[in-house]
Amino acid sequence: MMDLWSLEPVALPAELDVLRRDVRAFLAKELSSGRIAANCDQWLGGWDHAFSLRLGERGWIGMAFPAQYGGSAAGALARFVVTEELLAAGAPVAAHWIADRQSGPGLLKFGTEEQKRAFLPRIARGECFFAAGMSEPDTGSDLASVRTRGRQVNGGWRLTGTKVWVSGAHRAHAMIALARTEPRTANRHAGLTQFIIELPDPDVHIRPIRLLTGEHHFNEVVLDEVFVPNARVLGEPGSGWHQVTSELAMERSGPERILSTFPLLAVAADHLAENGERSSASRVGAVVGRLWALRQLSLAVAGRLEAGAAPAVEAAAVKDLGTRFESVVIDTVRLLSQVVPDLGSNRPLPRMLAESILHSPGFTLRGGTNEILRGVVAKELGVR
Amino acid sequence: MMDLWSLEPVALPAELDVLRRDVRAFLAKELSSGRIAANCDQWLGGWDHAFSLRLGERGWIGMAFPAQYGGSAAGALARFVVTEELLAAGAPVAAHWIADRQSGPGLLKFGTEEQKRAFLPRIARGECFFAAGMSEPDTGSDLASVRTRGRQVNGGWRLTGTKVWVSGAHRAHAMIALARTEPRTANRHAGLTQFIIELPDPDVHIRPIRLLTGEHHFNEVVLDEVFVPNARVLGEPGSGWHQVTSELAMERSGPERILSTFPLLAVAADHLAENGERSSASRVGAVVGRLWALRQLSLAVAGRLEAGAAPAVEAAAVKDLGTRFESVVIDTVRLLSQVVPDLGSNRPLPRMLAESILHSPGFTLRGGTNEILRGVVAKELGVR
Amino acid sequence: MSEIIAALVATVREASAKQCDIGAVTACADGGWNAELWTALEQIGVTMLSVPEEHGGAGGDVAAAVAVLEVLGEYSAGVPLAETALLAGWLIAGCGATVPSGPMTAAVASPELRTRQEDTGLSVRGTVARVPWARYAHHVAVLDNGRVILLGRSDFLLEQGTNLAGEPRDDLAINAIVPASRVHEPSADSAISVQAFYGRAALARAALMAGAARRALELAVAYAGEREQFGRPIAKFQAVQQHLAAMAGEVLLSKMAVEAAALALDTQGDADVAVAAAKLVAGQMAGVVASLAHQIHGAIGFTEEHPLRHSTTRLWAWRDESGNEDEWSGVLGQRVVSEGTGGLWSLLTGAR
Amino acid sequence: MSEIIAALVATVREASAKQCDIGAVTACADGGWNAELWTALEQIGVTMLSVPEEHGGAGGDVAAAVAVLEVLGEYSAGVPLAETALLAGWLIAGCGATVPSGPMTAAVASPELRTRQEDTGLSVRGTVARVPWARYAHHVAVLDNGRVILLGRSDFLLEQGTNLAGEPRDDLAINAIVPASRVHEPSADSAISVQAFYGRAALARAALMAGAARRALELAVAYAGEREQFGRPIAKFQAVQQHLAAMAGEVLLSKMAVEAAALALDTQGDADVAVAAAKLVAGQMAGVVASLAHQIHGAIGFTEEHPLRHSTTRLWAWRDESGNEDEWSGVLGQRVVSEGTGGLWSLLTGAR
Repeated sequence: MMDLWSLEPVALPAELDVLRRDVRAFLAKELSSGRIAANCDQWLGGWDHAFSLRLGERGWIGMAFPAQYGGSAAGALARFVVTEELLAAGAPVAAHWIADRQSGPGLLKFGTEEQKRAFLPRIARGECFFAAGMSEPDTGSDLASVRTRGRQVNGGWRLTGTKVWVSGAHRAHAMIALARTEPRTANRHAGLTQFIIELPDPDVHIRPIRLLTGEHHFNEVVLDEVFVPNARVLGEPGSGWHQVTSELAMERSGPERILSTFPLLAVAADHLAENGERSSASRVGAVVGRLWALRQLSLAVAGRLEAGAAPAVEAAAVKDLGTRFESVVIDTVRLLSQVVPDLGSNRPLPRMLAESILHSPGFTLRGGTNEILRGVVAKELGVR
Repeated sequence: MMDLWSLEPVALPAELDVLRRDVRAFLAKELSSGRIAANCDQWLGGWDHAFSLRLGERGWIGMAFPAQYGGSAAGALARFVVTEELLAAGAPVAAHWIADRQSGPGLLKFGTEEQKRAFLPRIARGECFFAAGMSEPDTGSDLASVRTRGRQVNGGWRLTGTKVWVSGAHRAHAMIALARTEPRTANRHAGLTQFIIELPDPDVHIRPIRLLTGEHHFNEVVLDEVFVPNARVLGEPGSGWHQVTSELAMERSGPERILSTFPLLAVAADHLAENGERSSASRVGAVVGRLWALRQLSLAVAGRLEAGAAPAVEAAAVKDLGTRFESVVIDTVRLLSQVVPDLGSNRPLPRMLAESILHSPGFTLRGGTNEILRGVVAKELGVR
Repeated sequence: MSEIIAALVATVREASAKQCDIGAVTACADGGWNAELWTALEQIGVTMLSVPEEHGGAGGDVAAAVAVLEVLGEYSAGVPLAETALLAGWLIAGCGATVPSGPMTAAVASPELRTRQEDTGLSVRGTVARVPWARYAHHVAVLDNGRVILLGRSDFLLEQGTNLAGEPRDDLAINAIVPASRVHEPSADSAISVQAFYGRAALARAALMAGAARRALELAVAYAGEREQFGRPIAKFQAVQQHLAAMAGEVLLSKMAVEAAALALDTQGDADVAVAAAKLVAGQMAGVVASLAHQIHGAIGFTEEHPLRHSTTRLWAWRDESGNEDEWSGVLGQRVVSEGTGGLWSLLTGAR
Repeated sequence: MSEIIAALVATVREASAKQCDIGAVTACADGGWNAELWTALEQIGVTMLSVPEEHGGAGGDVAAAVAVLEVLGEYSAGVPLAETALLAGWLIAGCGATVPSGPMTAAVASPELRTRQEDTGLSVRGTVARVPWARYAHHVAVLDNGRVILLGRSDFLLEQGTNLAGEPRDDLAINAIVPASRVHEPSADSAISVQAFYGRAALARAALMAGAARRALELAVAYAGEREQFGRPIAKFQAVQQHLAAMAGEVLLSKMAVEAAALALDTQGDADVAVAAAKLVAGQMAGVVASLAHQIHGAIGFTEEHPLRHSTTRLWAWRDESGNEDEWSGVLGQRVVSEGTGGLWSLLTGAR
C-alpha cells in the first residue's frame, strides 16, 4: 500500500507554459477558422487525418520519441500538456491516438531498430495510424484468454483468430495484435506474442461494429491465416503479456480518462458565466473542484511515468475515479441546464449533451471495466 | 423475478384516517406538554417506559394481537399508520419496539396458549419489553453460525453462549434467544431453537456495548448454563431458523427503515418554509419526492403482509433503498443548511444533525447489511 | 390489479411481443411507428383507455392505462398511446366532446402562439416544439389558454425531429383557421389545466420508463447468466450481483411510485405530489439502471446490434422529457415551502 | 518530497505512534489535549513549521506543514499544530512580529466584535464562537478588520464546546484592554486577508482529513483480512474488495489534492482554486470513506471501544469545519462566473 501513498504532486515546469501557449494559439485558430469543431469524446470519435498531419508538422505527435525517430524526447509531462490541451478543446485526435499513446511507445520500448525506423517517424508526422487488436469475442477484460493463434511458418508466422473492438482498424495503417504462440499452461500469461500487421492485407477482414448511435469507430477484425514476417514480431515471442500490461499505466492514467466530457462542461460554464444563477454556479463549482483534483492526480502519475516508473495501480485508480467523473459532468450539466439532449440541434449544449450521454457507457468500460480496475487497487491493498 | 413485479400499491382505507388523527392528536399533546421530545432514530435510542405505557393504554402496542390477548387484531396497515406517525414525530418507542415488532408476532405465531396468555397482554399494555438474542461475536449477518448451545436437562434446557448487539437487554423483561440444540450438519439451518429467557436471571450476565457516542443501548449477554423450562421453548425445537427468518419481512420493510432521520428532515423543511431560497427548496424537494416513493413501497409490502404473505425479497429491497436514503437525508440537510453538527447545541438542527451522523453507520448494518440484502435480491433474480 | 385489467395487460403483452421484435436492429424498435401494433391495440380496445365511454373512450382508469404503458415501455413499442389516451383523449373528453378515432398527440401552446377569432373560425399561428409522434398523429390537441384546439394534419407544417431513442419529436409550424367544431372549452367540472397536463404527461413517461427499465434489468440478468469471464458466468461475481440487485431495487421503487401515483390520480383530489415524485424517482432510476445495464453488458451492449440500446436510449430520452429530476424536485420543494411549518408529514401522507 | 521533509515526517510519525495509543478508548484520542505529543513536536521543531525563522518560526513551507498534518490526522493527534503554525504563526509573522512559544489558536473576528482605542490599549469586546483548542492555547490570534490582535488566556471567558470527535471548539467571550504590543498590523507585502485565512484553515483541515481517511482505510483493510464470515475472511468477498478500492481511490485523490494545493500556495500567487478544490474533495471523500469503513467493520466499528471511531468522527467533524463541500463549491462557482466565457480551462490549469 505504501507505493500508493508515496505519489507526489507535480508542479509543471515553467518552460511547458510556452508549449501550452503554442498549442492553445494553434487550437484557437483551428477552431475559429472552422477547420475543426469542438466535440466530446474526440479521442474515440474525432478522426481527422488532415488535423493529425498539422499536429505532426508541429511536433505534437510522438513527442516522447528521440530525435532520430522524428520526436523531441519531450517526456511525459510535455506530452501531458499537449494532450490535455487537445482534449479540453474537443479537437479531433482519434486518428493518431492509438499510435501516439500505445503503439509508438511500445515500438520504442520493444521494437527492433528497423521497426522503429519504419514506423516512428511516420507516426510522428501524423502519417501512420495504428490500431490495437487486444480483445476477442470471449475475452472482455480478461486479456489472458485470447484465442487468436500464431503458428510459426517459413520466414514468419501465420495468425488466425478474431479481434473485436478494434478502433480505427478500417482506416489504420497497421495493427498490433496479441496472439497465443505457445499452448496454454498453468501460467495463463505465458506464451503470448505481439505482432505488427500492416494494413490493408488480403487475409485481414475488417467489419464494422457500430455503436448504439450508429457511429463506426470499432471493428471486428478476422485474421485468416495472415502472414506476418519475423521482422514484424514486436519484442520477444512469448512476452506479449508483459509488454501489453506495461502499457497500462500510460493507457489508464492519461487526461483522456477525465476530460472526455470537458467540452460539454466548458459550454455549460460559458452559459453560466453569461446568465447563471447562484445555485447553478455552486453545482458547476463542485464539478470544477473535483476536476481540478483529478487533473492533479493524473499529472502526478505522469510525473511518475516521466521518472521511468510504471505506476499501474495509481493509474487504475485514476481511471476508476476519472471515468466515473466524466459521467458526473453529464448529469450535472443535464440537470442544471434543463436542456433536452438533441443530436439534431444546432446549438452546442443540447448536441454535446446528447453525444455525451450516448457515448457514456464506453467511459467505464474501455481499457478495463471499473470493477476490474478496483480489483487492481484491491490487490495492491493486499486483499485479493 | 415475477413475484417482485406483482407487488401492488396500497391506498390506505379511509377508516385508518381516524386512527391516524387520533395518534397525531395524542403526539401533538405529548410534544407540546414536554412529556416527550422529538429526536432521530428513536426506535433504537428512545427508551421511555412511561410513554410506552401511555401508548399501551390507547391500544397502540400489539395491535395485531387478537382481543383475548390484549390487542385489536387491527392488521398490518393499521400498525403501519401508528408506527409511521410515531417515527415521524420522533417519539421514544425503543422500549416496546422489539416486543411489538418481533417478539409479540413471534409468540402469536409460534407460542403455546400459556405463553401467549403470559406475555401478549402485558406486551400490549406496554408493561413487558423484549430483547432479541440473535447475533454472536462471530456471526455478524450469518445467523446460521450461532454457537450458543442448548442442552436438554430434566424439565427443560440449559443454555450456554454469548449473544451480542442485544438492544435493551439491560432493561427488558425477557429475551428470545436462538441456540443450537442439535449438532451441526450439512444443513446449517437445521437444529436451531428459540428460547424465551425471562430477565433478570442470575445466570444471565449483561454487559453494555457502548456506541461510539457512548450511548448504552446494546449489550453483550453471556448465558452461563441458564435454565429454561420446557414451557419456555418457543415453537418447535429445531425450527428456530425457519421461525427467525419468517420475521424478516416484517423486520426489514417497516417505516423504521426509511424514517430514522425524518425528524431532522422535518426541522430542515420548517427552516426552509420560514426562510428558504429557491435552490434549497429544490434539494429538499428531491429528498421529499424519494421519501414519498419509498413510503409507497414500504406500504405496498405492508399490504402483502396484511394479505398473509411473507414478502422477504421485497422487504430486503425496501431496507436496502430505505436505509441508504436515511443517510441521503443527512447529507442533504447538512449541505444546504451549512450548520455545523453539534451534540451540545440547544437548537434542534445542529443537535439532530450530530445525532443522525453519529448514528448513521447503524442504518445500513442493523438487520442485515445492505450487501447481504442485495444478495437476497440477487438470488431472487436467479443469479446467485 | 383487478382481474379485468390483468387480462387486458396480458393481452397487450402478447400483442407487443408479437409486433415488437425485441432483437430487431431497426424497424419499430428504432423509434419508428408500429402500425401493426397500433391496430392490434385498437382491436384490444386500449388506445382510449381511461377516456370515459360516453365521450367515445374505452373507460377504465388511469391505473389501467399506466399498467398498459409499462408493458409498452418494456417492448419499446412505437405507438403514441400515452399521448392519445392520457393526453389528447383526456383533453377532448374533458371538454365534453367526442374523441375522434386514430392515433393522436397533444401539446401545451407556447406563449408565442397567436390566435384570433375570425368569421370562418379561430385563426391559429405559431410554433409548437418537439411534439411526440406528431408526424403519425391524425389529430393534435393543443391546450391554449384553457381551451382545447384540435388540429388536423393539414393545419401545420411539420419539421421532423427525434429524441435520443429516435422517437419522433416534431416541430409544428401552425398556420390555420380552425372551425368552431374543433375548438373546445373545458366542462365546468373538468380538471384540465396546464399543470394537470404536465403531470399526466410526466406520469405516462414515468410508466413507460418503469417498463423500459424492467426490460433493461431482464436483459442484464440474462446476459450475466450467459456471459463467461475468467472462467465462469459473470453472474457469479458478487460485484455483478450487487449491481443487478441495486437495479432491481430502483425498478421496483419506480414501478411502485408510478402505480401509486396513478391510484392517487384516480382517487384523490390532489395528486400533484404523487405525480412529481413518480417522475422524479423515475429520472433518478433511469440513470442508475441504464448505466449499470451497460456496465454489466460490457462493450456488446453498447452496439447498434444489441437490443439493450432500445431500452437504455429510451430511459435517457424520457428522463429529460416532461420535466427532469430537477424540475420536479423544484415543484416538490415549492410545495414544501407553501405547506409551511410542520406541514411536511401531512404532505407526504396526504392526511391532515 | 525533499529528503529533509521526509525525515521530518518520519520523526513526527514515530513520535505520534509513541504518544497516541491508537487503541485507546479515551485519553488523547478522544479529543483531549496531548501534552506529551506537543512537547515532542516542539522538540522535533515542527510546531512553527512554515513560519519564517526570522519571526521565531521553524522555516519550511506549507507543503512541509501539510505533510506533518497528514501524519497527525492519521494518529488523531490532540494537538493544535494547524492552528499554531499555519494560522496564528502565519498571522503574527505576517505582521512582522515575533511569534510567542507554546500552543496557539486563531480566529476571524465576528462582525459583532467591538473595538475602541483607549489610553491603555485597544478595548476589545464581543464573542468568537467555536475556536479550536482555545482552552489549551497560550495565545489566540484574532484577525479583526485587517489587524491581528493577540489575546492571552486572561482576556476572555471561555465556554467549552466540542466537535463531533470531542475536540475542543470553545466559545470565547472577550472583554479586555489589549496593549499595543499585542495589536499588530500586517506588513505591506503580507498576504493576510480573511479569505486567505479561511483558505489556509481549510487546507489544514483537508490535510488532517487525508490522514484520518488513510487510517480508516488501513483499519478497514486489516479488519477485512481478519474477520471471517460465511467461512472465509470478508476480504475475499468482491463487494468488500470493491468498497476498499473505492476508499483507496478517494483517499489518494484527496491526498494529492491537498499536497498539490500546498504546492500551489508555496509557489503561486493565486492558490484559491487549489485550496477550495482540496477542501471540497476532502469533504466528498470524508462521507464515502467513513461510511464504507463502518460498513466493512460491521457493528464492532460502531462501538466506543473500537479505534475506528477516532478517525471517522474526525472525518465527519472536519468536513463541516472551515467550510463544507457546498461552501467551497460556491466559491469555485463564483470563480467560474467571474472568469467569464471561455475561462474555465485557464482556471483549471492556472495558465492563461
